[in-house]
Amino acid sequence: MELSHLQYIIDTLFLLFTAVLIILMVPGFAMLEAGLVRGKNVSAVLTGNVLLYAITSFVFLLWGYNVMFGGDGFFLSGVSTQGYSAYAYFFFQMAFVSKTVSIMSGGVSERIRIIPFMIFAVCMSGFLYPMVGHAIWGGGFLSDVHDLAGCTVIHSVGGWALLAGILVLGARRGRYGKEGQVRAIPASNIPLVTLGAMLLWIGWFGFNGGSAFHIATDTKAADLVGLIIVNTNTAGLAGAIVAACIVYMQYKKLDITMILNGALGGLVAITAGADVVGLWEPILIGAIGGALVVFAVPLFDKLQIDDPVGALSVHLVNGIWGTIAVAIFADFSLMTQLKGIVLTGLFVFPLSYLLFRGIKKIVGLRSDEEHEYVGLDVEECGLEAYPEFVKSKA
Amino acid sequence: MELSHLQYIIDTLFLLFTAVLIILMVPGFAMLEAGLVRGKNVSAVLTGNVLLYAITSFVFLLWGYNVMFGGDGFFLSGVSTQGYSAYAYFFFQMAFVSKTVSIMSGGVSERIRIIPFMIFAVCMSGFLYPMVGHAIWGGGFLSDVHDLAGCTVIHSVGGWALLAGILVLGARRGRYGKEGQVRAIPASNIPLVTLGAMLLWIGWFGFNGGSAFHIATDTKAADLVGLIIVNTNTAGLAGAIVAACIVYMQYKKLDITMILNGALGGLVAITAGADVVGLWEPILIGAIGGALVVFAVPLFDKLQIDDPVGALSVHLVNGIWGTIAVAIFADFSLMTQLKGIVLTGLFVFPLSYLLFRGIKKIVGLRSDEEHEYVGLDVEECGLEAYPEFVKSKA
Amino acid sequence: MELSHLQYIIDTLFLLFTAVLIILMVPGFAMLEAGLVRGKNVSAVLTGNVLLYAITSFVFLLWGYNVMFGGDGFFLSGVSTQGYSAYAYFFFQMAFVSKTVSIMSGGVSERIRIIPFMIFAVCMSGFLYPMVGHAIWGGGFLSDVHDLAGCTVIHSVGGWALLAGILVLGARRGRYGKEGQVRAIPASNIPLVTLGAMLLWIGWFGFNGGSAFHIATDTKAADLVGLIIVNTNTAGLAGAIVAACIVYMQYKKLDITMILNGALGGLVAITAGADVVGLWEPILIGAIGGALVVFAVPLFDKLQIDDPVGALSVHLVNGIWGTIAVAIFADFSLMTQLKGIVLTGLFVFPLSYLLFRGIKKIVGLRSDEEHEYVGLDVEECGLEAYPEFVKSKA
Amino acid sequence: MKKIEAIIKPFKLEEVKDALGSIEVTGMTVHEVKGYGRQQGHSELYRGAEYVVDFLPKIKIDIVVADENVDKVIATITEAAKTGKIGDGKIFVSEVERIIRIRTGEENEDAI
Amino acid sequence: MKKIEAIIKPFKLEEVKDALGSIEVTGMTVHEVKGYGRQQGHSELYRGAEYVVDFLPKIKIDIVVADENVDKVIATITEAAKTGKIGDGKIFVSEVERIIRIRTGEENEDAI
Amino acid sequence: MKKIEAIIKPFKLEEVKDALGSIEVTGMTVHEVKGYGRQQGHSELYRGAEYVVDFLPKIKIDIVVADENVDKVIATITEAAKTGKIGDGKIFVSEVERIIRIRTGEENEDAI
Ligand SMILES: Nc1ncnc2c1ncn2[C@@H]1O[C@H](COP(=O)(O)OP(=O)(O)O)[C@@H](O)[C@H]1O
Ligand SMILES: Nc1ncnc2c1ncn2[C@@H]1O[C@H](COP(=O)(O)OP(=O)(O)O)[C@@H](O)[C@H]1O
Ligand SMILES: Nc1ncnc2c1ncn2[C@@H]1O[C@H](COP(=O)(O)OP(=O)(O)O)[C@@H](O)[C@H]1O
Repeated sequence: MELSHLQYIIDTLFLLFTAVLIILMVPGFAMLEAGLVRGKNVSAVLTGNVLLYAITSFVFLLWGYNVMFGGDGFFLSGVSTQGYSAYAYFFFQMAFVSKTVSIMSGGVSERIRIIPFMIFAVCMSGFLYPMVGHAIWGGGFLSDVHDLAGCTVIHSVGGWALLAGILVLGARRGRYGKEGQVRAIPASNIPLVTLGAMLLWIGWFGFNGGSAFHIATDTKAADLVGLIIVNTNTAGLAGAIVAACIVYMQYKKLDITMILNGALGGLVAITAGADVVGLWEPILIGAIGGALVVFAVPLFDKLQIDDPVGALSVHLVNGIWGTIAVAIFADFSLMTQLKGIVLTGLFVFPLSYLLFRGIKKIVGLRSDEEHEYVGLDVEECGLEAYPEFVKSKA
Repeated sequence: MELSHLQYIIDTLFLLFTAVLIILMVPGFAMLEAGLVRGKNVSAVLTGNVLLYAITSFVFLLWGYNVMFGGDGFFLSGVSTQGYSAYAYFFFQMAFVSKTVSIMSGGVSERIRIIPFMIFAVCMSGFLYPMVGHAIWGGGFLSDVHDLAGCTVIHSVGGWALLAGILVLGARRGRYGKEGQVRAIPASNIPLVTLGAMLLWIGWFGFNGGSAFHIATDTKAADLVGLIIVNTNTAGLAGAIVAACIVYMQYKKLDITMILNGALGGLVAITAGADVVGLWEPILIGAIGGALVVFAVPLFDKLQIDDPVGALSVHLVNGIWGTIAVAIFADFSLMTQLKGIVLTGLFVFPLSYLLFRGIKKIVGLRSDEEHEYVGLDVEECGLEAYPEFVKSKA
Repeated sequence: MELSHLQYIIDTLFLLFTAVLIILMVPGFAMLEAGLVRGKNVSAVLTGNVLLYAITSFVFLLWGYNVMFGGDGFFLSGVSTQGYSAYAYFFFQMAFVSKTVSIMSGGVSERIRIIPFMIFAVCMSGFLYPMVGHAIWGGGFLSDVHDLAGCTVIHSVGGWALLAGILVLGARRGRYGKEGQVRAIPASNIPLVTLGAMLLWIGWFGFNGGSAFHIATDTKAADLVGLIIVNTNTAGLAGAIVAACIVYMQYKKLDITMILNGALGGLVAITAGADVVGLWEPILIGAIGGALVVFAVPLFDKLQIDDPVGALSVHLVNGIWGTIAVAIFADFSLMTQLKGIVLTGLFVFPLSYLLFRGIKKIVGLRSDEEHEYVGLDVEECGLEAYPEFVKSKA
Repeated sequence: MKKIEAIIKPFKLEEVKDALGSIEVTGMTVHEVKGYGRQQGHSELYRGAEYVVDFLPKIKIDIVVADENVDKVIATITEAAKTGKIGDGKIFVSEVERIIRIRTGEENEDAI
Repeated sequence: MKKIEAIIKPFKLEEVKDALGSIEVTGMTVHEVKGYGRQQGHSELYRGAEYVVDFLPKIKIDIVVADENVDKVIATITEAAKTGKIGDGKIFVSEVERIIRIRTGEENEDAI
Repeated sequence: MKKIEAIIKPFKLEEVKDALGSIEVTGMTVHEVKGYGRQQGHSELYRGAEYVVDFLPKIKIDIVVADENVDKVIATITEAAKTGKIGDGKIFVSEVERIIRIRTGEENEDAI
């Protein structure tokens, strides 16, 4: 037994711990989205969330992980790791992959059918995501982009794909009036929204903290992990507070869904650079992140891009902002960061668009009018989420 | 300070971490079951879950732990441990005990009265469970059965006792028609079901991972823990996916309650052997586990064995399957595994049956007809779970 | 690399792990309180919980931490730590601060407006709490009071401030009849109450366990952490069981809200001394804690002190009891403990009272009659928590 | 044509519906209501405080029928809904002047 | 016999019930309904988009009484339910031809 | 004065309300009900067991109007609520003897 073995052990424990936190984001996304959609579409959204975790993780285990880290086989065989258990590292990476699709599932909800969406999820976790991941994290040609935990690799990728999906799908029926008026469709269950957002917040400690990969190299490594986690939290705080202030000034109401979206926006924004800034920068980064969300949500509505949960504002807008923020607040090249942002968009958006078009053509993508009225739960899942207490709604 | 002290410390931290994950299964079971029963029985189910955690853990602290690990006193006094804190080890073991009864509480729900069930819980945690635990894990005469984290010791034990309970209790009124038709009783709250299942899934990482007991012995120990956690997750994924496929082929609907039950079935199935198989075997073990659930649920209904949450299919059927799977996929004796399965069943089922009969005779077991109509919440707890929004239902 | 560096690393990981558990208490309090209030006030309570976490943590980051630990600057600059990452230590301490206000938010709910309450939260987290914290934990003049994790520093402080708040606010309209009859206002969502209480329970392992600060000093430190966590759990168990027994003897019903309050009462009661008692004392400490809750709840009602969630009974009463219990069950001076209790009360209660009066005078504190009828959700947040299924209620 | 409004105990709905199905009743509309009558509400204790449930859940069924069927329908409901215990409910009969089936525009007896 | 249907503001239910209890009203049936009238709904902003609440929650009470009690009941309800603000609600009176108590089979005035 | 009770499909409520708004209807009361009629319920499979949904969600609208407006209101509702598919619903018309506006005490036609 040597000291280095203990380091190996501690880093393994650290990766397992942070990976478990990340997996808490699976119920996190599920609850957030289930709370934000109407009661008649809740089971469908939940089924999508559970299945996409299962399917994307499975694809990643089979071959995605190898694609991402330059292996050439199946399972973990082609990838080598050092300084911690290869299983723990895989588990940590696998915990990331479903996030990319979870991000999308709220935005396409209340009209997408589950199975076509799962086909997209296979493509995303088997190819799109691992290829971007390879370019930036796996030693590919964008390795000089600084993206700690996936502002671009995860949030923008999910965001671009979501944008493509929404464009192909169209808005929910009744969402926009003939003269372009926006009709609000209220969230059905605010406690679930809150629970989901808080689970995401807590999962983010693992998301960003674990992306340091090592806590046991030396005391500096431990300090760095501490700093990352504090900074992650700070950006979330700032996002929530700023969103609350703006929303209150605009509407004189503390719309909790916006406040939580603001917090998540702050959390996305700090994801690229939590390790390379000091203690006060995350305040600004997160505050701008929160503000961007509050302004982007009605903007997307003006463009009639119907995103029931605000995922574009949270993940795409802030995925971009957070990647840029690294260059503003730390010593990184703006050009490099922009290159990462733009190339990722140019790669993911058109391919996702084509994929969604193809799926639409071949198996269909959207539920028909009547099922959308009645709710997707009955059609897709054969059951209602709250059979005893949701009132008759059309 | 020596290296071995650090190993002691890390293993203690590891046990505490995994034990906390396991205790997340307490709200996990509570939410799962609260979501699957009708709105009028939700508080009763929740009260049962909270009390059984309190009571079984307490009994285990007082004397059950000693029974299980061959001590002869109360509290932790008679049991010796090495290589980690005795408190952490006790805490980890204590986290297990309530699971055995939690497994049951959904299956007997909507008709069992809380106090009689708690009497059974005392017997289970004070005698039945620690005695089986002693035989297999505590150095008893079944020590050669390989059962990593309790496929037999926990899931089968809970499952056999549940079967006995259901046979003594009978079905919920109205569940089976005069000509034997099965009448579905839909779940009242699907988000709770999903949340509960996901918390269980996450808790399982601690359940199985922690059952390695040591992460710090050497780097191989760390690898083993990583492998166990990855395999646990893989079996859950496979269970969910296979259940989804079968359920869709049979009914053209993605019934999320079956998909989640399938995932849990996969997780149970891998519980015995996650440490002794490679990366691909859990796919098969979990897939079969998920399939077994989908087929077993209607089968139990055909036998008019009324299990509102599918606990028999998840825990008993897969407790057995998982214990056998060790012999199929790893180098263990099928005879030994079968011996463990059969003797456990022969011990637990008749004793549980007699216990339930005895409790029924002496204090009564089942709520009367009117209370079952009105719901157990009002009778047992004096309150409704959702007084403002559940509609009048009988 | 030296052994002491590994100790530093392990203790950092330990603090981060326990801090994350504590932050699970944020959704814990949010769900508990959202479940206990009426459906029409759920969003307001949730918004308060989210914002108070954001605001108090932010204030603590800016200057509160320095006030508490005798620094003289902003951020973490004035405080020095040894043996673990300063960031991790800050993060752990920050996780505590919002609890003090979370404790209050249920008690003042269903009538307090959010923004005035947030003003109080700033004062609490920026001054009141860090000043008491300084006196007892930060090397101040009450350093000889033994208060492991904040029976007095957190629970009593929050409790006293809550009492002041309730006195200034008054009871909810319709709560007490003209002849002083108490009218029960049932909880709207029992699964949320249960989930919240269980998350608090689990968070408590981090709360108390992490307050040992070191797990890696030597094997004794690891044992101590294990002991603290076991004792914490034991007191919760005992509180739940005793509350269940009393409530059943009094009313023949197992009121789950009381049982959970009893568990929380036991957990508060052990918070001061979990590290200085053996394994059986927590049974008594927790049992008395649970009993106190069951008796205190109707007592406060008799005094027309309207506390919708029982926070005074859980946190104030047991904050006091737990601090005294240290002197009874371990070798500490009763006088010193009492001095801590009394001086804290004398400091916090009048100041909070004046603060609430001042806020009331300047910006108003309570929603007007009509909004209280309609529910605070619409007025404060512009949305309903369950728009599709809460029935018309006044 | 008459409108028959029957207030019954909720758990009797299934039986009443089946009984009506076996005579010529082809349509009905069901309301979830709360009733107050001789059957007193009950009082519960919640956290040590009393809490009176005045209004009990009931089901109201509206059935519009041709005059000649009124007696049969009333007899059928009475039989199926009776438990003999207080709170069994009431039936009210009143005149309906006109009936229109929205789908076809048919009126009166044809529209029932 | 008459059926009195009163649509009132939800928070007045308790008062109306108590007031009716103090005269000879022994039974009533309560519906949770949504009303649309002179009292305009309100519009809320949710995530920056407008959202109109047209229908306001109301309570409808059905009371069947003997003819001679109609005036008293109407007066009692009117008094108890009035706030003087728009949206206080309306009372409709119509004829009931027959009443049956399910439990006993009693009819008409005896069954009220 | 007449009471018009229209049972319609839930997703038609908005359209019916708008159509009624464009004629002189100033008030209505909406109930959420469950209907049983020619439109058969559907059966679902839940966990492998069948589960019949007999009663379908419907909306019942009560509108009290002066006699001369009855035909117009009926025509308006019929038009707006029709989909031509089974289950479109029914309209029942009955006599109302008296109307009182609670706020002002006005009676009958003035109170509509
Ligand atoms: N006068 C009434 N007007 C309207 N509804 C009534 C009236 N009397 C009774 N009801 C309804 O009938 C239900 C049963 O009446 P109740 O007096 O409790 O029992 P019973 O009819 O068996 O004596 C009540 O809950 C209420 O909904
Ligand atoms: N013509 C009508 N038919 C049926 N219900 C009506 C009618 N007019 C009003 N109502 C009911 O009465 C309630 C109160 O009416 P409203 O016009 O808002 O106030 P007010 O009666 O004080 O002028 C409405 O919400 C609606 O439920
Ligand atoms: N005789 C009746 N009495 C009361 N309500 C009825 C009656 N017949 C039909 N209804 C109501 O009208 C709704 C539509 O009736 P249905 O027979 O399904 O369609 P349609 O009127 O198009 O033939 C039913 O769901 C029910 O609510």
